Amino acid sequence: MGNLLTIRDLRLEAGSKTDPTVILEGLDLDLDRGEVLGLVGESGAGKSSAGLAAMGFVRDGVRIAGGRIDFDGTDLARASHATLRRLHGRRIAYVAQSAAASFNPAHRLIDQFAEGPLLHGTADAAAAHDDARALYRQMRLPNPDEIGFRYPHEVSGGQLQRAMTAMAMACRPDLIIFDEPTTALDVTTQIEVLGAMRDITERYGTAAIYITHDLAVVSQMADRITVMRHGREVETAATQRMLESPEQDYTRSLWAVRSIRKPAETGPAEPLLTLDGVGAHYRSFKALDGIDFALARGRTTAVVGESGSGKSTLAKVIAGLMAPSEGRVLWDGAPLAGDHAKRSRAQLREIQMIYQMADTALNPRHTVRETLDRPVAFFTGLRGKARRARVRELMELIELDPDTFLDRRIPELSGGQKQRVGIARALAAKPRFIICDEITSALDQLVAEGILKLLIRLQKELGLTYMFITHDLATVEAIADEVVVMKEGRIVEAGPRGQIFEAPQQAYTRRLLASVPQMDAGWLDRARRDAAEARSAETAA
Amino acid sequence: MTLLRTAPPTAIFGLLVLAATLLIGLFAPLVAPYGETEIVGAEYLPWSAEHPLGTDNLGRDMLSRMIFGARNTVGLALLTTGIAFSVGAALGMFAALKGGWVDQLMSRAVDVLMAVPPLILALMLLAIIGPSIPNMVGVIAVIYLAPVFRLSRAAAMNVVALDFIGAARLRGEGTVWLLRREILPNISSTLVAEAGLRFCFVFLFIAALSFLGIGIQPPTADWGSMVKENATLITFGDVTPLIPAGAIALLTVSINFIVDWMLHRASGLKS
Amino acid sequence: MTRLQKLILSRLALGVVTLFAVSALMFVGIELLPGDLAQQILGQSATAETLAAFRAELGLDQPPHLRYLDWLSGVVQGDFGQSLASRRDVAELLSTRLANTMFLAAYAAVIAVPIAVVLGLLAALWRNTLFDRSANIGALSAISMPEFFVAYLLILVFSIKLGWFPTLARIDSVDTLGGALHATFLPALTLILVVIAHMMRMTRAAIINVLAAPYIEMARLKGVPRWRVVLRHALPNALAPIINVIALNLAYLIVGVVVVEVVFSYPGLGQLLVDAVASRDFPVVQAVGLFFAGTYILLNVAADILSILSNPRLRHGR
Amino acid sequence: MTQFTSFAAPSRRGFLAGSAAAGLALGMGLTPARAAEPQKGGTLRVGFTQGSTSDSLDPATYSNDFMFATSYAVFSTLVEIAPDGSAKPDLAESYEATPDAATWTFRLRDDATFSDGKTVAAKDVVASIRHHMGEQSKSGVKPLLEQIADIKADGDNVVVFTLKSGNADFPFIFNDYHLTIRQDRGDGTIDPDSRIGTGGYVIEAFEPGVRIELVRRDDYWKQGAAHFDKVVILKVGDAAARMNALMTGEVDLIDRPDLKTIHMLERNPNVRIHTQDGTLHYTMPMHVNTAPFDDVNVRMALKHAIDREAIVQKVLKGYGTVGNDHPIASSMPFYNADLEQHAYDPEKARHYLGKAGLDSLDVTLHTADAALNGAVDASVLFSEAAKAAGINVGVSREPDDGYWSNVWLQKPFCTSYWGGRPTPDLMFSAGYAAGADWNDTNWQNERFNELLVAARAELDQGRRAEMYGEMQKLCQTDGGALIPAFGQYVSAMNQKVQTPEKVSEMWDLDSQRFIERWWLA
Repeated sequence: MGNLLTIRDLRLEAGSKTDPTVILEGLDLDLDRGEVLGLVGESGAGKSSAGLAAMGFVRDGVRIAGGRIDFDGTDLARASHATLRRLHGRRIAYVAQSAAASFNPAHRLIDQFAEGPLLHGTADAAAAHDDARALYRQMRLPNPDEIGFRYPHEVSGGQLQRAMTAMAMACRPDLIIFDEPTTALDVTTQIEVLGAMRDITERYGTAAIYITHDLAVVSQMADRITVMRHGREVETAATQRMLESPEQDYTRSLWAVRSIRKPAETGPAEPLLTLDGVGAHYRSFKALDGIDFALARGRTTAVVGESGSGKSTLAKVIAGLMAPSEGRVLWDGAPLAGDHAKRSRAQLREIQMIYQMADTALNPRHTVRETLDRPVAFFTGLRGKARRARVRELMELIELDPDTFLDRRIPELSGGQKQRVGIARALAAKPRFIICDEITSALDQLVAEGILKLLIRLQKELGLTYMFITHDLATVEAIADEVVVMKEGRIVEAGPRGQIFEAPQQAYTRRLLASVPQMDAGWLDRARRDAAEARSAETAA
Repeated sequence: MTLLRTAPPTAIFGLLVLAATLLIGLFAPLVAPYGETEIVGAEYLPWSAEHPLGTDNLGRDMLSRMIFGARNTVGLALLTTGIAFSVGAALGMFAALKGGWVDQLMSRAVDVLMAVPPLILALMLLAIIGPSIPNMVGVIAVIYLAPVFRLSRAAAMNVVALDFIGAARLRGEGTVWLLRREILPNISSTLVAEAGLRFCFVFLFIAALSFLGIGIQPPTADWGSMVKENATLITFGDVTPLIPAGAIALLTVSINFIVDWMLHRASGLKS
Repeated sequence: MTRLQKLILSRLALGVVTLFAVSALMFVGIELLPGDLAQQILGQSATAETLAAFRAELGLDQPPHLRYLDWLSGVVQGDFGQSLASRRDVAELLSTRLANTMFLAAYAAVIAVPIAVVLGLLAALWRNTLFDRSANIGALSAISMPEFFVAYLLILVFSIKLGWFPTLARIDSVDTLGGALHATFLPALTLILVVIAHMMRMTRAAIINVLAAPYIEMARLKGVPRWRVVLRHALPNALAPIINVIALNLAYLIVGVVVVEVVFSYPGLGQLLVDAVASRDFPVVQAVGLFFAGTYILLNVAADILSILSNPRLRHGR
Repeated sequence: MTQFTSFAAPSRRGFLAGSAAAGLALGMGLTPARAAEPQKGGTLRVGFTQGSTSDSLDPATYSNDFMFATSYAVFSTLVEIAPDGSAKPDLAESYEATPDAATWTFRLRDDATFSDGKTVAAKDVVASIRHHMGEQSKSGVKPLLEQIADIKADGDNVVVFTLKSGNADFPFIFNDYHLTIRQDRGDGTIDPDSRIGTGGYVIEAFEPGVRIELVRRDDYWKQGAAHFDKVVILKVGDAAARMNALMTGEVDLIDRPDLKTIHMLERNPNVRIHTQDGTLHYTMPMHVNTAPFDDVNVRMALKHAIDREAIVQKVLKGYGTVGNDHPIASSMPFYNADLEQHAYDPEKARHYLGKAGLDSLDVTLHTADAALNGAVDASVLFSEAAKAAGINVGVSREPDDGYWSNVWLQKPFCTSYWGGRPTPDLMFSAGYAAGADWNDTNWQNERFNELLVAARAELDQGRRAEMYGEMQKLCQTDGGALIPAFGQYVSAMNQKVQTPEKVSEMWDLDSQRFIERWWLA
């Protein structure tokens, strides 16, 4: 029985009244003043819906079908729009996942900050503006006095996320809902944002519901954790207990994700693809600068870096979607044309690509069969029976049942299934080399793990060479043989996995490693300290 | 069928009207009590058993004219929009796909086309090539080509940016495949929506041309021209011209009901 | 802002190029038209001899490209030449018609635009309600009747039955603004009915489109009332498409009103152009055609600029 | 001579007597008898179908009713056509011819003045006529004036015309709206754009294709004419708009009401429909020198394969009379009433076809509504009717624009029309004489052409009547023109507008002289 919020047997439904799709079922939540509750689960677990429901808010088409949401004496499940409007922003505030999308592009930050206080009459314009500056300062935003007068697009993602937290604090609410607030951020930025959020909630004794899929993160923020799955509660416990001795298997499986390791292959291997002083420009901006390295045959090379480090540009250049402005790309020792249109059919076939966003990488208007049939026909020239057989074979390779899936349309597939189809499409060409561009970053951890295992298996069976573009060091640790660390279009450090992770030479590499969330409660404080030092070290160097 | 069950009443209404119109038009000779141009009695006979809608200015049976009108009107509109959209969309997608100077050239050409007032353009072109029905279809198609080009180009632009186009390109797919199989299916809903309105504008446009004396030539019956032929009556409080006008309105509204519904479904699929 | 200025300049330059293209196009068109001014004016009473004489007097015996270049050189010096038929300066010939056309367009626009936008907003606010539906149906029915027919209906009601407004929009016969507004009320009303639907539907669509954005949900979770969400959070971000459709309709009000002019025998540019085309009076056709094209282009440029100004991201781009 | 001048320049009394007789005898003047005595004053507002922004005051370029009416109101002609169809001096006080009718002497009135006060002098007349003659003239009447060998001014108010050959009807020419008298600039030419005229009205405002406003001249020299104080002519192109304007009282008089709905207009108590038989007629010229039309039997077959009644009823909505394949209207002098009327008779048509040695016939009729509103419908009706006679008339619709240049006179079989000509001679010599510019049938009948020349110079009315009668028969039986119908001129006005008992029927609205001749009650 929480003294601020008590949710009992909450049921959310969508779709028709007759056979509704259940979104939440029998959910109980308790929250005391000043307490932080972590909601953990994979996408579709219903954690966001639960978070919004805690505000008495449901999205269009969703309805509260049962249960009570008791916030400080009012039952939000039955409250009138007017009542809710009075509470929203005033006593319950919301911090959304993508600050970039959740700030109104048409108004200045500070005006959006002031809107709440003015509407709820907690402050006049002048007071609101002063308060905004104060909160910006507490959120450790750069030059807090003027940043408010910028438009959202003029402010970086990490800063926006902090500005939004400040906005949520504007009326000093009793409860804030954090909905995956750092998912979209780079690890190094994430640390700062997480820190600022924790400080400010502590400072004002604000209670919070922190929604995320990242256990390491939640373990830093929450006093208690509730794990959810399929709209139901799996288990709830204090953070420490939850980390050390989870009771449910599902919870353990979540924990286990971080445990796969591909035995690193070391020792000499002749290069399949060599980059020789490659540089690339977007107009005047130099995206790549003097990139030299070789991709070893049959190995997996991971290219790591934060957004803007040029790793995706590198992928484009190798794929031939972007011609290098200097340097050469050698394929099997022979130079490779910059423009894919100038490459031979064989080269196009041998170099394949898997994309980050499976739903934009596959034509939503095609069925799985159409998606695979075309490249098979195109590259192998198989027809009739043989072609159909090959398509089924591909489906088996990616562990999807042909009979169930071949005739589904792409939108009818789950994220993981889409990504598998993406892999199958690449395999259809019988390639030797596959570029994997952030292929797991849009997926839940369990699913991601499945994909990684699949890729490892395929590599063994088909002797493929991978280049992994990613910002997620956990993934790198899982599958890379070689690691290339990139920053601002240059290679910071490159070497075997072991060397990079155990004995990083460069300060940036160290900071990057330190930023990866760890599952012990003290990590965040350590990481912030280290990060501070590392940054000063970098500036020194 | 499952589709229909999910359809809102407005859309169902629209579909019914459209289907009815198409059927009537298709089987006009069987349905119509009299011939299209057949003179069956005195001018402007009142509504009666043998002439449910009376007769028109030349003593032709109004009902029969309406029925044949459905055929000509809808037929023409279909043909015209068909041409305008197939050509316009193809060009628009092509421009979006190629980009660069090809795109520039085509877009500027379209700008020029759009900068000339449609009615004037039609007047001049028809005066040049003569106001036969095929010519009129051609001219209106050309005029509508421009907006369709713009629309499909804009829509295709968003699609071209997506990875699956990149993937198809990396595969070395030809232009035709990219246009037909990769892009077109993704912008079709947008095009359909536009087509709905254009389709109706065609017979309004034809009506306007008839008004300026270069539309469909008598004795061919088409709703737009029938409004024109009998328009003068309305100033004497005679409702005859309201019949074709009402038919046009009904069809327009119906088609837009369908279009709105389709759009709604399309947007639903995306989210 | 220099980026914006650059853009404006480039767009205007492009516009000028387009204008040239249009003028060339129209010239070729007039050349292709069967018959020429001489034939059109002499009609049945033409004989080979009189035609030759007439053409010589009009300079129609010159080769086309020379005539075009001649005309063009005049235009760049701001001289639109004389009407072949009436020997009056095209500029002077246009001036009154231009004023009339602009007056009618402005009259209709001033009433239609606000109504359309407000209706659109309300329809979006009360989405899928009875109001929304009926507004939609009303709008559709309005655009699905031929212009001239709408006009006749209005005449029947307001002139013949009620006798409130004249059927001939004789703007030349009145001297007060009030008189002018009264004389041209019916044509204006016709145009209003014709353009309102399109703008309204677009406004509604644009707003509803924006209402799906996360920042709208954010606003609602801040406790912002619905009407304020629509006005303050949705509208500013939906301006671009709305402005564009308004521009399109304004262009129509200036450029596309021939039929209405004929029905109310209103002396506007549309009739002038139709007459000029009929009589092959190419300096007039060119001048009016260019004005129309120019209007269209300018309105589009203006719309783009306004949409940019309405969007901070574009307003001061990085 | 005396006898001749009495015809050419009848005394006023004679004319009045004659006209009354004619009125009763012919039973024209379908309009109820009206207040005999015209009243002065009032403003007449007219809604006209025609009128274009390309109109100008240059008399050489007049091409539509708007300018015809304007021309007669602002300027005046040497001669006008009286309601009874005879010629009557206007600016001329009198005129007389030498017995061979080859030299004509016109004496000008000395009281006639221009609107700037100057009196009309012979040199003005010479300059005005010359404007339509000679190499560089673009005038529509140029062909008519080619018979003139020489014009010269004899003193201040006598003009002498010397003709290439005799022409008894010469004075009629000067009724033509082109031939209005302007001021000599001093160099023997006129300023075509000048607004200074001799007519009863001066131009107050003129916006081509929109409106013209005329005010009465107080110093108008002509008596018993120009009754309105002010006249406003508006171009109202749309038939419905014209009728609405009349019903709402925004105009007093409109031309060409929409025949489809005229029966409804008629129900309106304060609207009066005015009809007058005219000289306007549909024609379907066949080139008699082109197969199959070179066979007179084919021509006769076609002439019997057309249902004239149907055309009058369906196309002219009854506002017309059947034609008899010759261009002379019943209202014109020397109309031959004894000719047997050609009627729709498939059997006869077949019979003629047989004589031509054919059992069926395929011809193409080129048409467009430019050739007269309804020409296309008429053609369709024709082809329907002709089927019964085993004749297949293919209707080919041509673009309106440039019809007169590209189809008429070019295609062997097309639709056309002829507007009014005051005399048989003018009519025949314009469209039927060998070598005439507008001989749209290429018909060259020796007998006909002899008669034409002879009758022109013949001064005995009896003999002329015989000659013209025979010529009409020749046209009907041998000519290449199929003339199915004569149209009536229809106009509508409110009850205030008063018309004389008898109006001139050559063109619409009292031959477009209504501004000077009509009045308001």
